[in-house]
Amino acid sequence: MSVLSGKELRIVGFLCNWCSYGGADTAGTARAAQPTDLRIIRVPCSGRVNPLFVLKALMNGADGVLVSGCHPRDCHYSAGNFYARRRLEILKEFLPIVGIDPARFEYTWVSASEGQRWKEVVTSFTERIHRLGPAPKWADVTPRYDMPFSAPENRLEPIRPLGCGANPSLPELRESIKKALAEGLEGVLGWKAGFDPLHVEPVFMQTPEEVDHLVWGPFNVHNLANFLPQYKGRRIGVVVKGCDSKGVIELLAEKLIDKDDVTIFGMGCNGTVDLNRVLEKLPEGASVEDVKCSGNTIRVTAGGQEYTVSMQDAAQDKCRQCTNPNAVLSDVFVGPRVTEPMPPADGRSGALRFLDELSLEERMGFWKGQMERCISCHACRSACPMCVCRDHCVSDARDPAWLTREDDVVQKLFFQLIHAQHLAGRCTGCGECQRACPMGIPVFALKQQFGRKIKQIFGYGAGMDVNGVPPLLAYQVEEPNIKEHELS
Amino acid sequence: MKIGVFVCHCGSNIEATVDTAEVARIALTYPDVAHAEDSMYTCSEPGQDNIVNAIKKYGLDGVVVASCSPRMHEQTFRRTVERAGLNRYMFEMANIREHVSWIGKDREANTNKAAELVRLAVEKLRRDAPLHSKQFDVTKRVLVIGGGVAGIQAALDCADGGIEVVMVERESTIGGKMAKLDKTFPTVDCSSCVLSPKMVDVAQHPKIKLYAYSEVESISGFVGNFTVTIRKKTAYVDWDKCTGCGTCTEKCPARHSPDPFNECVGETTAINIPFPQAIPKKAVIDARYCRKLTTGKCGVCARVCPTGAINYEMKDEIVTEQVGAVVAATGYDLMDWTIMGEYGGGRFPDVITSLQYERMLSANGPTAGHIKRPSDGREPGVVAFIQCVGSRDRSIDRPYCSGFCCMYTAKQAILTRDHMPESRSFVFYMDIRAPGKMYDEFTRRAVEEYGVQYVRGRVSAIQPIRRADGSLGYILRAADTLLGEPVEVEADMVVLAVGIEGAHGAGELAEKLRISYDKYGFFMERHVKLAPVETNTAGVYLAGVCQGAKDIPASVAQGSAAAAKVLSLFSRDKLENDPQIAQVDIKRCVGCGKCVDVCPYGAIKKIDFRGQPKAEVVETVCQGCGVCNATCPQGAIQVSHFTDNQILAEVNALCQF
Amino acid sequence: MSTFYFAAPDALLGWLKKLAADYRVLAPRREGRSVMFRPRTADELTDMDELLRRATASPKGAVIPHSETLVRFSSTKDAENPARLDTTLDAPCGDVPTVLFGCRPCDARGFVVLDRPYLEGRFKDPYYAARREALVIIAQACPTAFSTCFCHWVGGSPAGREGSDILFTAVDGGFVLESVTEKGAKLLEAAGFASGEDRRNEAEAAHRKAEASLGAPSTLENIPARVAARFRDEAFWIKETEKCLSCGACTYLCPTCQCFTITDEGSQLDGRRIRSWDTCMSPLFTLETSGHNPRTEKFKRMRNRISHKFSYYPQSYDGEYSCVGCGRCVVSCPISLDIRQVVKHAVEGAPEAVAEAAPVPAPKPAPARVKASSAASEPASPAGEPKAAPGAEAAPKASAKSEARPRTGGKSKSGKKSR
Amino acid sequence: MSEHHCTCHGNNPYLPEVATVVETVQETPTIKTIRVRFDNEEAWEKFRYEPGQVGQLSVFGAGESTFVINTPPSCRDYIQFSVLLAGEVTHAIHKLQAGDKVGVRAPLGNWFPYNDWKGKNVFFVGGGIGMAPIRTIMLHLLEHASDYGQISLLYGARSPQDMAYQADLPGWLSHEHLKTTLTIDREAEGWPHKVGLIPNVLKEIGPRPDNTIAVLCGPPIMIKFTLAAFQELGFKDENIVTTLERRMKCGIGICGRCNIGGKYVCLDGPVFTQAQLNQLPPEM
Repeated sequence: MSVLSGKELRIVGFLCNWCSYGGADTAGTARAAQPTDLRIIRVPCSGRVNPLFVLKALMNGADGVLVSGCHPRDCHYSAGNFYARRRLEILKEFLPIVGIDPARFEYTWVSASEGQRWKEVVTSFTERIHRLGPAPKWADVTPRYDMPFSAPENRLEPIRPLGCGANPSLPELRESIKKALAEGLEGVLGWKAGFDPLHVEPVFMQTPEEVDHLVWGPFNVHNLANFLPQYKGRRIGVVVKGCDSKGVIELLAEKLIDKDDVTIFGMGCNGTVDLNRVLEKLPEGASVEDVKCSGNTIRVTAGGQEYTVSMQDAAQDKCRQCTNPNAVLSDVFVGPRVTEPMPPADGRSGALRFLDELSLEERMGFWKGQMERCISCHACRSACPMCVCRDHCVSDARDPAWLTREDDVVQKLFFQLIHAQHLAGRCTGCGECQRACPMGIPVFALKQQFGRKIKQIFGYGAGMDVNGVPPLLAYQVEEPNIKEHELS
Repeated sequence: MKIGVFVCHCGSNIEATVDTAEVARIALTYPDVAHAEDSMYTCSEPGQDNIVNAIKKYGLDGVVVASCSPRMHEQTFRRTVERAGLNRYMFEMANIREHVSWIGKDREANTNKAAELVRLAVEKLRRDAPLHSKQFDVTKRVLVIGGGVAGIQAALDCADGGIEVVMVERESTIGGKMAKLDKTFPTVDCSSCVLSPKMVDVAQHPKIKLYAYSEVESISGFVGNFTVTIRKKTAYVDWDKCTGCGTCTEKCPARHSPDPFNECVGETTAINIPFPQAIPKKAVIDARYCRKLTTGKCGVCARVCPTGAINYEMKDEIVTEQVGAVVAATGYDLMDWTIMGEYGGGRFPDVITSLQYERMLSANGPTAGHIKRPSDGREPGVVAFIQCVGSRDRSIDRPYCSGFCCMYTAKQAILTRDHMPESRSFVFYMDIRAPGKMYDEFTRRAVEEYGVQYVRGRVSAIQPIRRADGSLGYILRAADTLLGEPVEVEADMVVLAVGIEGAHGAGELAEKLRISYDKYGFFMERHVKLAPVETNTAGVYLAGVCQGAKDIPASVAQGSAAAAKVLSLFSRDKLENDPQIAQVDIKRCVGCGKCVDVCPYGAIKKIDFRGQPKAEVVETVCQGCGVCNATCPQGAIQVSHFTDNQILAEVNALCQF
Repeated sequence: MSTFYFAAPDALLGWLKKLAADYRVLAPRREGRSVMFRPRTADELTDMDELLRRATASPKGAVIPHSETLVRFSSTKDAENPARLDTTLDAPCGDVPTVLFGCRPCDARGFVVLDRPYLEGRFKDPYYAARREALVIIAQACPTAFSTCFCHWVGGSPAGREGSDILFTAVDGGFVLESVTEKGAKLLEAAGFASGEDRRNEAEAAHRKAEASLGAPSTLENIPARVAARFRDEAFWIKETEKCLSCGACTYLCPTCQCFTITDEGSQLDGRRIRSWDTCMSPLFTLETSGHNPRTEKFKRMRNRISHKFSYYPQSYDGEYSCVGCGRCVVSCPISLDIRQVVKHAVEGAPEAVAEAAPVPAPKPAPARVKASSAASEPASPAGEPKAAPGAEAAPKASAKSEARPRTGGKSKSGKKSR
Repeated sequence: MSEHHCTCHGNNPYLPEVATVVETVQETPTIKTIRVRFDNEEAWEKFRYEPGQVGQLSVFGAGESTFVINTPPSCRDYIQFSVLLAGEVTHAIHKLQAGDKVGVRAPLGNWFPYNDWKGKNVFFVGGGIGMAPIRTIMLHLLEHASDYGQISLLYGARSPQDMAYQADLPGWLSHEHLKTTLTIDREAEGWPHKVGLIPNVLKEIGPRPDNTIAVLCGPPIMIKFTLAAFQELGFKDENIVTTLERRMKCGIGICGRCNIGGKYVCLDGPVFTQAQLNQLPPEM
């Protein structure tokens, strides 16, 4: 339906049935004159408002979205608005990364008796939206296809020395795995050489011979925590880098796997590579005959030529800022622990730094350009250790039908927003979504945006504590870092 | 699907600013709408009959009424469509009065908006499915939490109605605040004379099971079927043996224990029976002061007890009770007035609270009914009363009126004159609130017959002075806002009418009961006007001051009201749930348990379904808030009639680039 | 009869610009680190280097778009009885003339693979047919093979002409363009290029060089029958797919993967039936509404995908594989699963023993949770289809029948199950 | 650049015929029969199909789903589909009322090789919704009863309420050329027929295998045990005929999901003999 042109803008309201909807009724009964733009969708509770409804409206052309619920402590359902407060606050903080002005979204509390307050809320929010004007349309923004932050000169400085030399403790690791297999583990997830010397692939080692082929080095990029849920109920082991261990911890925290089933083998990690950064040094498609790593240098022999790449150049962005080079949780830790650096002052990834510098409309253009090449394979999701839905992802569902199957940039970006929102507070930052993307779309940045906001507001980082509760699945009656928002 | 849309004029209430005929015309273009019309008063009998007829005539299987708020008439129209043979949930409402016609005058904009709201209702209805309530059994027993006058009344009314009552009282005796009062206003009759018979009734009623000196540990379940665990705190006295003879209290050497019943005016023994009329009249040892329990050396009470009831090894005991409803009657406590430095913050011995003063006035109190200054035990000549100490005071975030202070202050001033005819009383007040029956007359008596001096003004400070005779005096400074001049009164004693707040621990209890409470610890009723006894948790009712300030008759009335609610609930053998609740699509559920973690009601269980973990909704516990729905990443749990697809359809109808 | 032309880079670009006036020109475009076939305007056709890049995703979207409308429906309500709808349908099939520039010979062959089910079956797909008819394919002979290329395993070559209308080859100072079909010949005739006959040998030399750059040729024989014979060897498929994420990126990138789904959007008043890419790697692909699913586990899905490409399709279409060896699935697989290795492992090993054993009922499906372990711990039934492996009529091996536990490469697994 | 205009009209296998719902029958709480007729009279006149062939029935906006046409080809007033409530599309179908418009793509797939059965006995077994294809072929054979030997039916459902085609049952029970046995899984009050699972009742009836074709349709679990029962009774696999169900989309052998080995159930099926199925990979 189209808005009344020239007069109104499209403003959608989600109101809880008990307080705010009643407040709007009270305002009506008092004949409190209000702007006509707002369209109210009645929901049982502000806690029913999935932040994705708000995103859906904003992505599909709403100029403003307002959520209103009962005042904190006043919830008809005791705690619904406490959940809403956290989720909506984080959503508001998230919005600008995709180019949506956070001022276009607001959430507030109005009780059933506060007719006058409701009038003020509607009036000031509507005025605010009219001041902002119609929301920019995705169809109108200019797409941008490049990723300057990925260029060699723009890569982040590592906060700790990265290296790729052989780890002398590998034989010891192999021995401890063999011992565990002998003692009854059904198998251990690890890595083995892949189809060429640059590629390493995951393997479920069940025999000592297979353990002999376990490799450890800068090409062990996969987060093997991803595979753990499929072995649920079986006694297995997993070899982890520091970042992978956070995935294991988060799975444990969410009780998606059972600690009694999993033995964690850790070894200090000196960083892994972004394979594309190695490949870009070689002639396109060249056959790789040999790879030698020592110190900080990777020597690749391809087509009879030797090419060298430093870890400085080749490391994944996540490794450059990694503060957990050692397994955060392990049953067997082999070799010396790598010195853990202090978190960097500016914890932003290259992509976030780049996006932060852009205007809102430029950010829309950026995502429009990037998502255009998405082929909807959803490898991002399949590679994500925390995607619990597995075979039941909403991307493929008709009930609920969040997405159509149309090849449309907004749809494709919306899938990424769904993924990021579901991961909010649960993402351990392994970046597998982005690494798995065959199109090289920087989808990890969306999760990082949620991640940094959650860190700022709740001081929480996922995957550090098996007893941790993701902040959006919890609440506090008093939220020290969430302020009530001014509506004007 | 065939949907009928009925657009109401509501006389001119809607029609004046909305072109309802145009709304009906537009509605006819919406998907599945097979009939649309405007009508004068849809909720009137002819209006409803018209809907019934249209359902039959056009074979409609769903109805949208665009009229007033669903909070007004949703139930009405649900019954209407049910009368025509449709499921009552195949109905949606578009609010085009409160949300459209009454808040704007632009007819074009209103008409457009009304049509869009109808569209939302149509899109929602297209995705509605018939729903059916579930029936379940009721445990016809009620838990009353709190043995004050409100709880006593609720318990007695329920018990007299034939319902088994479990009463839990955290102190060792029931009676609550009223038992501490000397007299009651406006009749100035003896508080305990009024209350004691009721307390005795509680003790003797065959249907009432009393757990005194006990607290509610946890509550699970739902209306009709709550499971309550109760912690019986250890009294170190076997109450089955204790006869309440009081020998132990006479012989107990630990005579400097604080006396909470007497508001710590005076002291008592470590083993103690709070007052002679206590129900149950049983002794309790205060472990903090008992010599045997603190030093291991004493045991006097055990030696003197004629029935051998003393047991120093006793431990807390947990018992479980099954009930079908709960009445919360936990009353209030005084706020912590010591934050008010201008009144000495508790450092001036003769500045006391009105409850402490009440104990002094009481014949069974620590001073045996004699008014004595705590500092020197002398009778005061001038008594000053300060009202609204921690009430109606925004500066300390106590904006509300505590309700009964005006009246008891008048009563205490009158009693002061009765006890000490030579004394003078001053009352510093902000406004006199005396709206009850005979109340205003009562305050006038204080002024006119007893010569109490009422000064309208807030006491800005109390300054203690050391008089020539070495005794303490207190200078009260205030501005008389009627005369517009400063006042200064030198008093011997100051009584503060301290504001009230929810009883300590009310918040924790509210969370156990899954009801809301405000920041002052008062429980939230379901509707301020229309459901003041119910809470938002079905089967949990409120009585007395725990819901908000009220005096004794109002508390008693609410106790009876809560009992009536319980009796009415239990008048049915089976209860029905609201079917607009969460449902799990077992095929989509992956059993991650996030819904279980966030459910405010504990209404979702993790079950094993053919070897796979799955969520299951306890249909009678779920209240339909939808937090689970917003949490489930795969959308496997959906609140009926507020499903993702319904809300998405509404969003999509509004937002299309 | 092929004709050869020579064009300098500028001439080639000029020609493409001209084509862009009459055709939709799909040509490589750099996006991030990926290269995609996109409709390019004349103004954009400037960077020869970009236009020669190998595309990250296959060009199959030119004939099977990621999503397309099959049927539009619209309805009007009867004025007398608004419950009655008059519904009209519209099938927007058809396409604009399109030039696909710069795909590789394997990509071009991919269209031929797609043609068979889409055009040559009992039903012809009109949407596909219209696009295919409107499409002119100008393929670039590969200058050199990628390490992941294996077109020569499946009947192709870096300069294969099958599927192309025009094949061009980079030579010193420009390109030799060769007309392969009538369509291509017409287009080239109008281009006004100089003859390239004299540069043919340079092009052929380039072709030989590219061919030489390919890895070792396949020594696998009788692939369709042997892959079919592996069907019942669940332990084999479980092991091969243990690391698979089941994401389906391989299928979306594949030039020959043909699967799609059909869904409705909108309402009867105004709606559309769309067809969109689907993937057989998704468990939902075969999930019936009853809840029954013949391919619940990923190994079954991978088995179907490999079998389709290397057994079912060849059995239906004269031994042609539905794999053109482009290697995209290998390059882009998040866990580096290599289809060449899977096929090799399936074919090598003990298929004879397997093939010649008597058919036995399929193993009982165990609950998904314990599937892998139970399949591994119970003796797998050595079974196969006698007819499927004609090369396997060799001497009966009673011993093989009784003890063979088909494993990768014929190695029988050490019985380690200590639990 | 100009758009090619499609010349495939009338020959577009994806384009449904618009049809009107003539009548609906609520067979059981979960099975509804929809009777439809094409709006285009010419297309309706030309429309022919064989027993066992399927159609794609669509509710516009909800989608398409595959069902067997369960009226015999001799019925020229309408074709009917019996639909078990399961997913989104079947929910939409269950909401259909007479007069509503639907889409139909038919006929699709193969059919029962009834010409090969002439002179033989035919023993039909239908379980639950599996009775739908049986109904088509059985009614067709009964119309030509003289061409065949004894025709028998064993029809089972969970309970009397779950038994579809109630209107047909009296006629079937009393039909001169048909031996009908009805069974339900568990005892129910007032049920005068057999009680027991289909395979057990089948063994109890004990049809003789010689010169007899067994035709069975039903849910996978019933098929599995009934097949075993027939085999136990001595039926040869080439004389056991069944229909398969698979998730289908295009219905014309292109979209790739209903394959069993190299065969597409939508194109090469749904009717297979057990002997044919034995040749296919065991992927049920």
